[in-house]
Order: sequence, then C-alpha cells, then structure tokens
Amino acid sequence: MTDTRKSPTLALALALVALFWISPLSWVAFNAVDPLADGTLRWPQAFGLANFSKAVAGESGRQFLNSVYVALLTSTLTTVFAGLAAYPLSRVRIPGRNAILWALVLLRMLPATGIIVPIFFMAQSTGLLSLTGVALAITMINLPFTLLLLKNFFDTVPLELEEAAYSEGASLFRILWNVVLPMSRAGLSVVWFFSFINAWNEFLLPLIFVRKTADFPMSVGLFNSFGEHSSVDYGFLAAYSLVYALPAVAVYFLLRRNLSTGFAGVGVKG
Amino acid sequence: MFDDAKPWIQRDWKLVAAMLIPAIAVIALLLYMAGWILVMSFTDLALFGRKATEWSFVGFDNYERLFKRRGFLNSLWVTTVFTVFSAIIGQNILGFAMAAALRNTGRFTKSFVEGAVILGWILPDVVAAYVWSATFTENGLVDLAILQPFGIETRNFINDHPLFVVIVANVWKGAAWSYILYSAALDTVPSEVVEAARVDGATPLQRAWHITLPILRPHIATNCLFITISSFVYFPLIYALTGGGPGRKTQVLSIFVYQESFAVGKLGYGSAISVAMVLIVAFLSIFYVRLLKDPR
Amino acid sequence: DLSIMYRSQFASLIEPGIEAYEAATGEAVERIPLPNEGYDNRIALDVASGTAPDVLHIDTGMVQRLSANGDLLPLNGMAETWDQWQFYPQRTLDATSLDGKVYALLTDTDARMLWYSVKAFEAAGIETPWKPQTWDELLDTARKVKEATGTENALVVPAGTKNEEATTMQGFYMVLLGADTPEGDRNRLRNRDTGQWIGKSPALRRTFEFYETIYTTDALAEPGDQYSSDVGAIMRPGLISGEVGIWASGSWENNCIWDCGGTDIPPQAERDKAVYWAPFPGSGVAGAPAYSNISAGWTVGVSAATDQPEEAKALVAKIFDRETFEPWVIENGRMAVRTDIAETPAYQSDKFFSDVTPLNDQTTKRDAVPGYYFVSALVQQSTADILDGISVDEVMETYHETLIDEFGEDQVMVIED
Amino acid sequence: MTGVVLNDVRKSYGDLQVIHGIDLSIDPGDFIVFVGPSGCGKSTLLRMIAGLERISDGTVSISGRVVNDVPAPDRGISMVFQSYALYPHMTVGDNMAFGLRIRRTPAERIRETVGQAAEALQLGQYIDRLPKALSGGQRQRVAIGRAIVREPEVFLFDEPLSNLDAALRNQTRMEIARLHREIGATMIYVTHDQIEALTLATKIAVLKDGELQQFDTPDRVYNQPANTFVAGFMGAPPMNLVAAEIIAGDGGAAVAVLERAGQPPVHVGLPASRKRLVGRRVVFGLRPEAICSGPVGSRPDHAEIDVDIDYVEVTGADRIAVTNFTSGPFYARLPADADVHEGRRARLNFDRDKINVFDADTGARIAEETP
Amino acid sequence: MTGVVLNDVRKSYGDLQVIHGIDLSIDPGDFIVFVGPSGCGKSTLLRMIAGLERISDGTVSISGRVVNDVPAPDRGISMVFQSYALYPHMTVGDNMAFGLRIRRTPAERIRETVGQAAEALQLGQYIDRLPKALSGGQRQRVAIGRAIVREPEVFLFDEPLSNLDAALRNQTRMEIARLHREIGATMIYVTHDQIEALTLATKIAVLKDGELQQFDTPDRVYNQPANTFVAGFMGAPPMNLVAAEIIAGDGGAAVAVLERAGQPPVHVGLPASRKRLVGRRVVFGLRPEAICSGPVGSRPDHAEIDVDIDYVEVTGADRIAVTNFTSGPFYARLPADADVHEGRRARLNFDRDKINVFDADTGARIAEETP
Ligand SMILES: Nc1ncnc2c1ncn2[C@@H]1O[C@H](COP(=O)(O)OP(=O)(O)OP(=O)(O)O)[C@@H](O)[C@H]1O
Ligand SMILES: Nc1ncnc2c1ncn2[C@@H]1O[C@H](COP(=O)(O)OP(=O)(O)OP(=O)(O)O)[C@@H](O)[C@H]1O
Ligand SMILES: [Mg+2]
Ligand SMILES: [Mg+2]
Repeated sequence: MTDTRKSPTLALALALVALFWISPLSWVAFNAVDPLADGTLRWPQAFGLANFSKAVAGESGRQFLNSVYVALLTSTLTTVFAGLAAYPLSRVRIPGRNAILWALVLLRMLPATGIIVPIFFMAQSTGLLSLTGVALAITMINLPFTLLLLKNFFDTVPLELEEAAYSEGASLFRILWNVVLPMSRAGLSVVWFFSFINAWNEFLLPLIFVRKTADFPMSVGLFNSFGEHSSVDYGFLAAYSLVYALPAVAVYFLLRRNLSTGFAGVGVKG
Repeated sequence: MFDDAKPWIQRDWKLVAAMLIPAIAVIALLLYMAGWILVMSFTDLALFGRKATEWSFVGFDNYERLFKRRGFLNSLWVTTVFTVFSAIIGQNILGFAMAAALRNTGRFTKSFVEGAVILGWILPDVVAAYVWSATFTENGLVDLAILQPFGIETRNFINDHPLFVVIVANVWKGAAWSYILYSAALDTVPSEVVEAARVDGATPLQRAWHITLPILRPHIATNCLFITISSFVYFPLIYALTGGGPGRKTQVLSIFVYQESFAVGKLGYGSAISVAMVLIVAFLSIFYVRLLKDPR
Repeated sequence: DLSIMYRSQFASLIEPGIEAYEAATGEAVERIPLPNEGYDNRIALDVASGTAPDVLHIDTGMVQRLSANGDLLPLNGMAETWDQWQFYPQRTLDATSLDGKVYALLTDTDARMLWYSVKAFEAAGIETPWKPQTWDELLDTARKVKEATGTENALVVPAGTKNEEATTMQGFYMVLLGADTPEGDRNRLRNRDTGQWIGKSPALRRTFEFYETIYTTDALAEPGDQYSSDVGAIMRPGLISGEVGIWASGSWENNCIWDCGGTDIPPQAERDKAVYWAPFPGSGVAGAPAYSNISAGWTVGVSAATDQPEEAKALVAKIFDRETFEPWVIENGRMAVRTDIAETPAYQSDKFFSDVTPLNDQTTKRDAVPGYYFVSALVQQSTADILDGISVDEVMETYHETLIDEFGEDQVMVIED
Repeated sequence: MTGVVLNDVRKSYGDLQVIHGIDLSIDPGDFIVFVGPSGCGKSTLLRMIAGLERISDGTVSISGRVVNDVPAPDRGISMVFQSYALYPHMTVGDNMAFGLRIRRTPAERIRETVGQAAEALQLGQYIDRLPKALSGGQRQRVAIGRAIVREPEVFLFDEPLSNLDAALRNQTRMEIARLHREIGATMIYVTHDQIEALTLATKIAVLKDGELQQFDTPDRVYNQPANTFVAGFMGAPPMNLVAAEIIAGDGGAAVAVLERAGQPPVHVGLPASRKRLVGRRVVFGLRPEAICSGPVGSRPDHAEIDVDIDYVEVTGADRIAVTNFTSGPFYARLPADADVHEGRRARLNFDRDKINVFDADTGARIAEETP
Repeated sequence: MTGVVLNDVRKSYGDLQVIHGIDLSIDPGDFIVFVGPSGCGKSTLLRMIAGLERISDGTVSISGRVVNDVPAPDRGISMVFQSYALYPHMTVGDNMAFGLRIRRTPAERIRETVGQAAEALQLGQYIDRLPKALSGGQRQRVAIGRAIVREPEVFLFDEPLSNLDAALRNQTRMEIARLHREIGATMIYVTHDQIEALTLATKIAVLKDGELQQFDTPDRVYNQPANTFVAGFMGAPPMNLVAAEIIAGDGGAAVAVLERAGQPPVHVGLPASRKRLVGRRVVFGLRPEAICSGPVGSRPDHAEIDVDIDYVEVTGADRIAVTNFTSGPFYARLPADADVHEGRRARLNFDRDKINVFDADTGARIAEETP
C-alpha cells in the first residue's frame, strides 16, 4: 500500500509523462496508416494498411527470425557470461575490483566506428563473419557493463540465504542455481533485456559482418526505406519501425513480472 | 584472495575461477582491441587510400591536433551540456521517478506509460529523429498543439534551440533504460525498510532521498556511468535530427569524431579522439566511483 | 561463384543483368543488395580484408578512393571482348580513371544547376524562363523573391556538415568553379599541376562571401534548414509551392522533386510549369566561366581481389547490355553516359534530357586524389562556420591553417589576388 | 493523548480473509497488549493501524478521526517491526535519529535523545556500527530505540523483546513502562510472553484466527477467561480443562462428575453459587497454580484428587507435575520442594472457588451466580 | 552419535575479539543450551560450529575429528538461523524440502517427511505459500521445519521459538525434545527463555562477553551458580544479591551483617557449614522464590527480615514483590494470595540453607564446607 495511491498530483504528473511519450509517436502512427505519407506531421490523407503490407512483405519474415536469433543469442550469452563472472566478483574481495570494472566499462565508449575495424578483422580471421559473430561482438562490447550491473544485483542477495543453502549441503552450483539466480531475477531480466535490445537495434555490425543477404536482421531492412538522393519512403519507414519495435516491446511485457518479485528482505530478519 | 571468502566459495574455488574464464576471455579480447585503438591513435592510419596500407607512427600529433583544431573544445562543451541535461538529469531522474511512481500504480496506467516509454527506446534512431523533427519543426506538433491554440507565434524550435531539442529527444529516447534498471533495482529494496521510514514520518521525497537512494547507490552510480558513456558516444539521433548544427551548436563529440574520422576515413585521428573521450569520461566518473564506494 | 554487391535502390538496373548472365552461363550469382547507410564502410572493410565480392556497385567518389589503393581491377581489356565498350566516350571514361586506367563503368551521370519555383517567380514578377548571367543577377532575383513572398529560403545553396557531400558538390564547388578564371585552377580546391591544395585564393574568398551574403548578410536562406532531418523534404515541396525560391541541386531533381522513387511523376510539361532550372551562373568577374557544372554518378567495377576476373567482367558487360540498360536509363530519367543511348529517339525526344545534356559539355569532376574527402569535410565545416556567423576572414584563416596542419606547408599553396 | 478505535476492521489478502471484523476501543493512554496464537493476525492489525496495510473493510480512527486514508507518516505513530526493518545503510545512531531528523529536531537535541535511548538499551558502544555487524538482540534493540526516541502519540510494538535475554527484557520492559507513564502515550503491544502481557497491559486483547476473543484487564483475562480458548491460551502451563457433568447432590447442591480415562469418575461438590448448573454439561477450568499438594485432609475446604504423576518438570522455582488426571496433560504447579515424583501416585487438592466453568458446547464462560 | 568439542575457540572481527577462548565438551546425544546476554557471542559460536564462520583460533571437533577445515555440508549438522534465512522465492514446502532434494532423497519420501514436519509445526495449510505471505511465527516454524526434516547428527538451533506463542512454543519444544529422544542427535540450542533452557537442557552453557561462565546441568546452574553473573542472569526475577560481611557470632558461628541503604544492618546467623567465612566480605545470593511471607515466627528455622514493599507485580500465578531491602531491587516471589501490598511494610523470611555465597571481589561461588 502506498500513500500516493490517490494523489492527484501524481496522477497528473503521470498523465503528463505519458503525454510527453505518446504524443510524438503520432508522427509514426499517422505516417504508418497513410499510404500517401510524406513525412510531415499531418492527419492521414488516406487510410490503408498498404504500408504495413509492404513492411511485412518480402524478406522481412526471415529478417525477423534473424533478428530474433541475434537478439536471443546475444542476450543469452551476455547473461550467462556476466552472471558467471559477476558472482565471484560480488563475493570474493578482490582488491580494486570496482575500479577495474569501471575502467572496463569505459571501454564501451570506444565508438563503434572506431572499434569496428579491429572487430571485423578478428571476426574474419576466426570465420565469424556471420550473425553468430555479431552476437559475440555485441556480447563482448556489453560484457563489462552488464557484469557490473549484475554484480550490483548479486550484492543484494543476503549472504545468510547462501549460508543456509550451503549448510544444507548445496554445492556452489546449486547455491547459484537455486538461491542467487532466482533471487536476482530482476537483475538478470534487466541484463537480458538490455542485451536483447542492443542486439535487436544493432545495425552496423550485421551490415558489415553478414555475408549472405538472407542473414540480414530487421534493423538492416529498415534502411530500405531510404532511397537515392536522400529520398525517404516515410509510410514504409513508419510502418516498418512499428513492425520492428513492437515484438521487442512485447518481450518487455513478457519479462516485466520479474522486475517486481517483492522478495527483497523477506526471508531474513534484520 | 579466497582466504576470507565464504566457505562455499573456498571449497569450490576452482569452479569459481572457471566461472570467470568466459568473461576474462571476452574482456581480454576487448582490451586487445582497445589496445589496437590506442596504437592507432599514434598513427596516421586511414580507412581508404595510401594511408590505409602505408601508415606510420606520428607520435602525439593526433592528440595535438585535437586541441589545435577548432571544434574539439566546443564539442566537449556541447557534449557535457548534452550529457548533464539529457542523461544525468533527464533520463536518470525521470527514469527513477517513473520507476518509483509506477511501482504501485494500477496495471493499466503502468502498462500504458511503460509501453510508450519502451517503444521510444526501441524505435530506431532515425525514426526517432523524424518524430522529434516533426514535433519541434515549424508547424510541428508543439506549434499545432500548444502554441497555435494559445495564439503564440509559431516557430522552428530546431533552428532556434537545437540543443534543447536534442536534449529533449534524448530524454525521450533513453529514459526507458534508466526506468527499467531502476524498476529492477527498486525490487531489491526491502519494502519493510521503506515502511519503517513511512512510520518514522518521512514523506515520499524524504523516503526516496534518505532510504531508497542510499540503498540504491551502487545502481545509481553504475547507471550514471553508463548513461554518461552512452551520451558521450551517442550519435545517430542527434546526427539525424540536427547533423550537429546549426553551425556547431549541437556538434557533440561523437559527431565530431564521425566527421573527423569516419566521413574522412582518418582512423588514427579518430582513435585519438576516442581515447581522449575515454580519458575525459574516466575523469568525470571519478565522481561516480565515490558514489559507488561504501562511505564506511 | 561470382558475387555482386549493390545498393538495393539499383536493383532494377543490376538484377536484370544478373539474370541475363545466369541465363547465359548457367552459373548462379550471389547477390548482396545493401542499403545506402553504411555501404561505404562495408566496402572499405571488405576490400581491405579481401572478402569483397567480385563485382561492386560504387559511386564515383569510391572509385577514386579504391583505385588509388589498387583495390579495383582495370577494365581497359573489356574494349576488346565487349562490343558495347565503344559507346563510352573518353570523357565519360575519364571520370572513373586513374593514370589512364579505367576502373569502373558509369551507370549514369548527372549535372548540377539551379532549380527555381515558377510560382515564387511569378509572385515576384520575374520572367520565366529565367537564366541569370552573374551572381549579382542571381542574388538580385533572390532578393526580389524574398521581398515578394517573404520566404526564408529565397536562394538555397547547400551548406553545412549535415548535407555532407551535397554541400561540397551541389554547393561550394559549384560556386567556386564560377568564382574565377579556370586558368591555373584558380577556381578549384586543388591545383592539378602542382598537386597542391589551395589554401587561399580570390575564388575561395568570393565563394565564402557568397555564402555569407546568402546566409547571414542578406538572409536569403535559413541556416537551420540546412540541418533539418530531411532537407529535401523542405526544399522539394517548397519549390512546387513557392515557399522556396531557388535551390542549387542536381539533374535528378527533375524526378525527385515530385517523387524520387519515380512512381508518381506528372508529365514533363506540367513539371516544367511549376519548377524549372537554370545553369549555375559564373560570378561575372573577368575570365570566369559563364556557368559552372560538376558531375558525379554511380558506377560498377570489379574487385582487384577477384579470382574470376573474366567472369566478373562478363557480368559487368551483361549489366550494361543495351537491352536492359537502356530502358532503365529512360525510365529512371538518368542522364545517359553512352553515346548509343544518348542517340536513341526515346532519349533524344525527351525535353529534359535534351535541355540538360549540353551542360555536361563543360562539366568538371571532383579532385580524384587521396585527401579530397578531408578537404571536402573541411569545406562543409567552413560553410557551417559561415552559417554560424563567423567572419569570412576567420573562416579562411582556419581553412588555410587546417590544410597546412593536415598536408604540410609544401602541399598547400596560396593564390594571391 | 490519543485513543484508537477499530470499527469492524477486516482484512483480506485476495480471497483469504485474515481479520474478520474486529471492534476495539482503546482509550488514550491505555497500554494494550495483543496476544494470540502465531498467525492469528496481530501484526496485520498493527500494520493496519500504522497505515501500512490497506483496510479491506471497516474503519480505524485515531483521536476520533477516521484514518483509513491518512498516510502512515501523518498518523503520529511509531512502530517496532517484528522483523526490525532497520535501515541497512545507516549506523545504529543514524537509524535511531532518522525519525527525529525528518522532523527537523535540532541536532543537539537529537544527539541527546538518541544517546539516552542507546544507553537505556545498552547500545552505547555500538552507536557507530552498521546493523549487519550486530547480533540479533542488538538489532532488535535498535528497532526499539528507533521507535521510542520519537515520542509519538501512539506506539505500536510488534514482539519487541522476543530476542532479548531475561535481564535485558526485564529492563527494557521497565523502560517501556516508564515511557508509558512519562509521556502517557497510547501503546499497542504484541507479545507472546505472558509475563510481559500481564505486567504491562492495562488491557489485553486476545485474538484467535482474526477474531477478538476477549478484551479486558489482565486480571480478568487471567482469572475470568471469556472462553475455553482464552483459558487454554493464557498461562504457562495453561489452565487445565476437564469435561464435567453436573448432577444434583445432597440438598440440591451441585456436584460435578469429572470423567476420567480408564478410571472411575471423580465427584466434586460445588459451592452454592453454582447451583444453576445442575443438569448441564460443562468444562471445568483449573489453573495449575490453584492446585496444591499436601497431606491428605490438610485442607478440608479443598477438593482432593488422586493422580498418577507422569512427569515432573523442574523450572527452577517450581515443579510442574504433569498428571494423568484427564486424557490430555493435566498440570499442577507445585513448589520446588513439593513431594511429587515421576511415576508415583500423589494426592492433590484445589480450592473449589477457583474453578472456572465453561459451556461445553460454546466454550463460553459461565459466570458465578451472585446470591 | 556425535559429540562436539570446542577447544580454546576464538573469533575476531577485524580487531574486535568477540569470542575469547571457549572450551566446551559436548557429549554425544547431549542437549546443550547456550544462554547469555544479547550480543555475548552465542550465534557466533553456533555459526562457527556450523562452519559458516572462520574460526580465528582454536579448534572445533565433531565426532573426535577436528573440523576447522571441514566444509559445513560435511559436518552433518543442520541449523535454524536466528534470522530464519528462508528462501523467499520458494514455497514453504520447497523451503523444507530443499535440503532433502540436494541429497537426492526420493520424491515420495520427501513429500512424506515434509508433510509430517509441516503437520507437527501446524504449517500444513501453508505448504504452498511463499514466505512473504506468512506471519513472523509461521516463518520461524518454516525455519525449524527446514532443519528437522534433515535428521542430521548435530542440530543447531538459534532462538528457534522466540516468535511463537506459549502454546505453540510448548508444543514445538516437545516436538524438539521428542526428536532428541528419538533420533538421539546432539543438540545445541540458543534461547533466552529460561524455562526452555531449564527444561530442555541436559547441560547449560552460560556465556558472557564471549567467555564461558558455567557449563553444567540445569539444576546446578540454577541452584549453584558458578558466580554472581550466572546467579543474576538465570531466573526471572533474578537471584537477589546482597553484600555482606561475615563476623563471628556466638560460639564462633558465622553471622552475616547485611548492609542496608539508610537503615541499620541486619544480622543473619549462618549454618555451621559456613564457619570458614568469618572475616570475609562476600555477596549473598538468594532466589526470590526462596523467600516466603508469613506471620512472624511461623518458620523458626528461617531468617526473618522486615522490608518495605515498593511494588507488586501480579503475574497470574505469583505476586512478585519488589522491596527496598537492598539498594537495588530485591525480589520476592510470593503466592498470588500472599498478603503483601504496595507501600506497606512486610515481614519476609527465608531458609538459611538456601543462601548462595560468592566472593565479593571475584564473584566466584564459595561452596559450602562438607563437615
Ligand atoms: N560482522 C561483525 N563485525 C563486528 N562485530 C560483530 C559482527 N557480527 C557480530 N558482531 C558482534 O559480535 C558479538 C556477538 O554477536 P552474536 O551474534 O554472536 O551475539 P548473540 O550472542 O547471538 O546475541 P543475540 O542474543 O543478541 O543474538 C556482538 O556484540 C556483535 O555486535
Ligand atoms: N501477504 C499475505 N497473503 C496471504 N496471507 C497472509 C499474508 N500476510 C499474512 N498472511 C496471513 O495472515 C495471517 C495473519 O498474519 P499476521 O502476520 O498478522 O500474524 P501474527 O498474528 O502477527 O502472527 P505471528 O505471531 O506469527 O507474528 C497469517 O495466517 C498469515 O499467514
Ligand atoms: Mg506477527
Ligand atoms: Mg544471536
């Protein structure tokens, strides 16, 4: 229960926030349903789903699957790698571990355009110029940050629960699997979703890595709306971006219940 | 190192060490590449042309240029303003406030706001740029929906207040991340502790300030670091929206780098800028590190 | 197997050629259509790592970059094996040549000029067709348009960094080329004899001053619009509606103003009634050309790393086979690069083509040397500074210093008044 | 001073109702103790009064004002949580000072108040420690300290002494009693410790399964329990309950027939005030301490019974004899030197006037008739 | 069966030593209760035996084997944490079953064992709930259930009943006692409840500030406390301690002079077995329950004292009189019907043989001389 439940100020603030986020999207909505869309903000001149049928035609089915593949692989790899390493980092007192992690996170700053040359050559020499390579590359770039993130979440799992499991005979693996991970569901979900979206949105790496047209993800397909001489097919762009974004939003809603487990502080007194 | 670790870690220290392996391997790769960039920053390597193959070391030339060339310091300033207002203040605070406010609101409101916020995050940058261009351009959404009804003269905000527009756009685009992270982080705050503060008479703001925020300190520090980094290197939306202009008014460092290295293909110089940016952010983030450290 | 990489917008040109090749040889060709975005990046990396496809669809600027590095295969040999080679005039081949070797074949070319709004001109009482002879005349017209219609964009010459190459090609270089006599490359960015970049020259000064007049002194164009997320979306409808007076752009606008994709275009006569064009005039100083023009275009070339050079060339030949190539040129309103196509009745009878083709008698190319893109970016940034209100003197000083800093003192020259 | 009134308060979690309509009127300055079996709803009730749990139905009033929709911070209460709920990032001192700081109490005054409370709770030396470096009892004391420094109008204590040792519990209890006397605040206190309940309370509320069983003074709750549940719940060992049938004896006096497992029934003559019971089936309640041992006939006014001693528990001061008098355990609390031994037979006696009588069906107490 | 031996066990947190060298030998099948003031190190000791806390110095042996370096799961122990440490994401049933699952107990068997334990702890209906939907006492019972289903060789209970009501506590205590009898496990049990300590323990270990004060049977800990600390700690109210000087009386018999605040000292003649005390300064210890009230001279063998009654606490069964006999409170535990009243004067008496004597300086008990 909260004392904000019926607060009108809060309701008003939330309404404003919602308005701030929703109203700009009218551009997308209007252009998407307007077969005559010209990229300006105007009431649709005509209504029709032509843009959508274009957006889901042709390669986009396969591109969708490719996007799903990269995103799932990336998020899974990132979560597993980060999860494995975050536990020791959270529990073993390594001198300067925070500073080290921070320094590593800074590497994320190296801009894609700069880092792409070395990454490309590395992928080429290991035969990873493929979607799998893309997933690995994104995993690599994101790892320090996700590691730090997960460590923070692991830090909040009460040691006493691990002690209880340990004294009940649980191996390290079971302590992790049955206590630490379930208790960090919120953190894991965030890390997972973060990497998922990162991969879902990544454009440059797949463009450069993928050898076969059939392997392109949706983020590349989006740019088919851009023609020569900076001409843009706005109707297609708007419709495609919705078709592109909505599955990822749906993933969030599937994941969302993990963000509020209400476990914190329940099992232990103090 | 494992000496004062918990017994179950000591017992399985080999497994614990093994758990670190994938991360260490990946990070080693990353470091290797960072090293490559560092080395590149001392060369005149280019993406195209003769300098792509016949490059040579040029010492600190690239770094010197950075300060001599017009634009770097300006970009640094613009980036700092952009980061502080759009990320640290905008995304961070708004994201937190929403996470806190929506934690206990009804399902429908929550889903509605969340859906919009997350859609903004996932929407491709170029599309977001059109969205915001349509919002702030002459006769755009703001003009039509706010200014005209009140009889205020319409205007082109993008031309008049470009930095403001990109800041707003970036808040819109990026707050979802802070929102999601803080939603999860808030889940780790024991609800009874917050209840105790309520009983102690703390208002919602006081609870946030004295209880929730201190408990979330590591998460906040991490997030600040991350969004600072992201904003420092954030490129596509600003580029698509204003191209760094008018003039250099929104020429953030990432656009500066793009123009100096990518459009021009000068990898050496571009790397130097990147390295300099890393150093700058490293310097700025000393502040966050203090936030991360336990005060006691 | 052969592979080919091309921009997906050019599918209607490339794919019939591929199909014809596949039908002829029975070999499958691997197609890699890509969007514009990131295309150059991908090519550069593919070429550098040796993973490039055999045949590449690239723009002329890329040809210059790649050929200088030996990444493209010279195509001169095709003259013997392919009977349609003869229709490429030397002038066309020069655009894609380095040291006498041809590295790619143009799919089309273009010209650059001033597009004006008939509606705006009528409102300002300016007679059309309109053909200014000097910059003063041009500026005068613009002022009149501004006065009559109150438009923010009476005369738009691309500027700033957001427009990227358009600033240099449709804007700065077009002004520069008319700013001074062509003798000694006084009206260019680089002296082609000495190989030096020109750090200061009367032409550069006049060009910057021209920009200053437009964007600040006389406010004939709105600087902010040069940074909008879609400049074309302001200019093109603006020309039709009369909200934009004059816009410096290229020959493709004949279609693009109406619909770049090319499906919804009114008949030529109707188009001409709303928007028409004039050559970009010279400044009017002694020795300056009467008008200026610069061309570029897309090309197809063969990767130097290919292990099937002959097959690759055969594919190129199929793509440019007149049977499929000609319809593409006509339908897409491209300026023909080949004599045989330029001489077909269909092309000849097209009013726009016949009007515009003479422009290319006097066209120029950008400086096909390493370093060009640096200077181009510098030009873009310098115009941005003018937009920002920085004085011409200061912008020129910075321009000069940056060139020296980049290329060294001996690679930069100064042309005194 | 502030009274608290609960009016038909109910609480459901989803479909599960855990508080079934409780009416309770607490006078200003009262010291109310909630007792009841684990899980009966004491904490829930406290949390509803504190404003931490939505009230599903009914009203809670504080100082005559319905507070159902008043947020917790505005109710003028302070609370000790059963699970402490210490602020993990604050030192002991800061934990205690938090509520005062919120109210902008002058720093000097905070230091003083917190210092005093810490001393009283023997936490002086831990003032700069974080909760995670404290023992369980130390944490609990911090929780108490946090509540008492604020001097609110209503105190809510949820088992505040459960982790303290006897001496400290005694002291803290006295500290709480002193506080109650001095600032006259209304106190609502949950405990499982009967001594605590009986000594601290002005009134005790006995709960069972979310329903109020009895709300009365400690004396009456102990000596005149409202029903068999209260009788069996209060007191350790609890009141002995024995089924009986009342028949008419000589001169119409009531005589109880106590059934015994596998042995002949025992007849106990009852005082005159019990006449009306004749013919009813009842339950007798007898406190273990009302039972004495002694030589046969030593107390002629007492009823005597012979029992086998199953088991003797020595608790220091007493010997608790567990006998086979009824089918369940039947306790007698005897002095430590009483002559009872495991496995032996003994004769015990008890004062007839100390018998409580309950209805066999409803379990409700049947009061003595006043002649 | 398994014994546990502690040999000079020490524990420091950083510079702070909290356990100062404890030696303790626990026989197989013993039921040991640790008592001591809050923060004295009971939990720490338990955690060291469990293998959860590094032993800074000394050794812990289980079954004769030094286990300092043996991991907790291999020590054959199970533990109830003071803070429960329930897995918040598992249901009650899963919480209890976890340890069994780890050991690959057959599912059928797990269900049975857990079901039985849940029934015994009255948790049957909560088996599918998550801990967050349980009351404090229910959570504590889950913690107990989790420990007992595993049937280990050594049980460690850290205040397992602190949040249970008297009846349930009684039952659970019996359940634990039954378990102890049936599987014969060694039990180490921390409690603040003296009744629990005295009734359950085969031996009690009294700790103070990380040092062992006494380790002996409940009877001896209660009746022959090793020092004034133990004397004052055990029992509620605690043993009265009175400073005395022993002088020689008639015939060389020892006579104690008890000093009283603001009143003439009282002389108490001592039994013959106390002769050697003459001339020493000592502390007398007298249990409140050793004090009786009664008419003057009713017990000629007893020593009599006159006191003012400061305060009377009625705890149901007893009246605890707090008197001004010494400067601190001096308790007398009298029957509920004793004729003592607040503010009145009363004459009390006590059996001289029940006096405990401690050295005034060291506080150590001085045994009676055997004649
Ligand atoms: N991490 C720590 N750092 C420093 N001191 C600590 C730490 N943990 C416990 N202590 C101290 O060690 C002492 C013993 O703690 P322990 O928990 O063993 O007490 P306890 O006897 O169980 O007390 P209680 O009855 O209150 O639970 C306490 O004074 C406590 O403050
Ligand atoms: N979130 C919940 N969902 C469902 N039932 C709940 C929830 N919280 C508590 N309960 C149930 O409500 C009942 C009352 O709980 P409450 O905590 O008030 O008990 P209590 O009297 O304080 O017990 P204890 O003495 O054990 O602390 C319990 O049976 C408990 O299982
Ligand atoms: Mg409770
Ligand atoms: Mg403890």
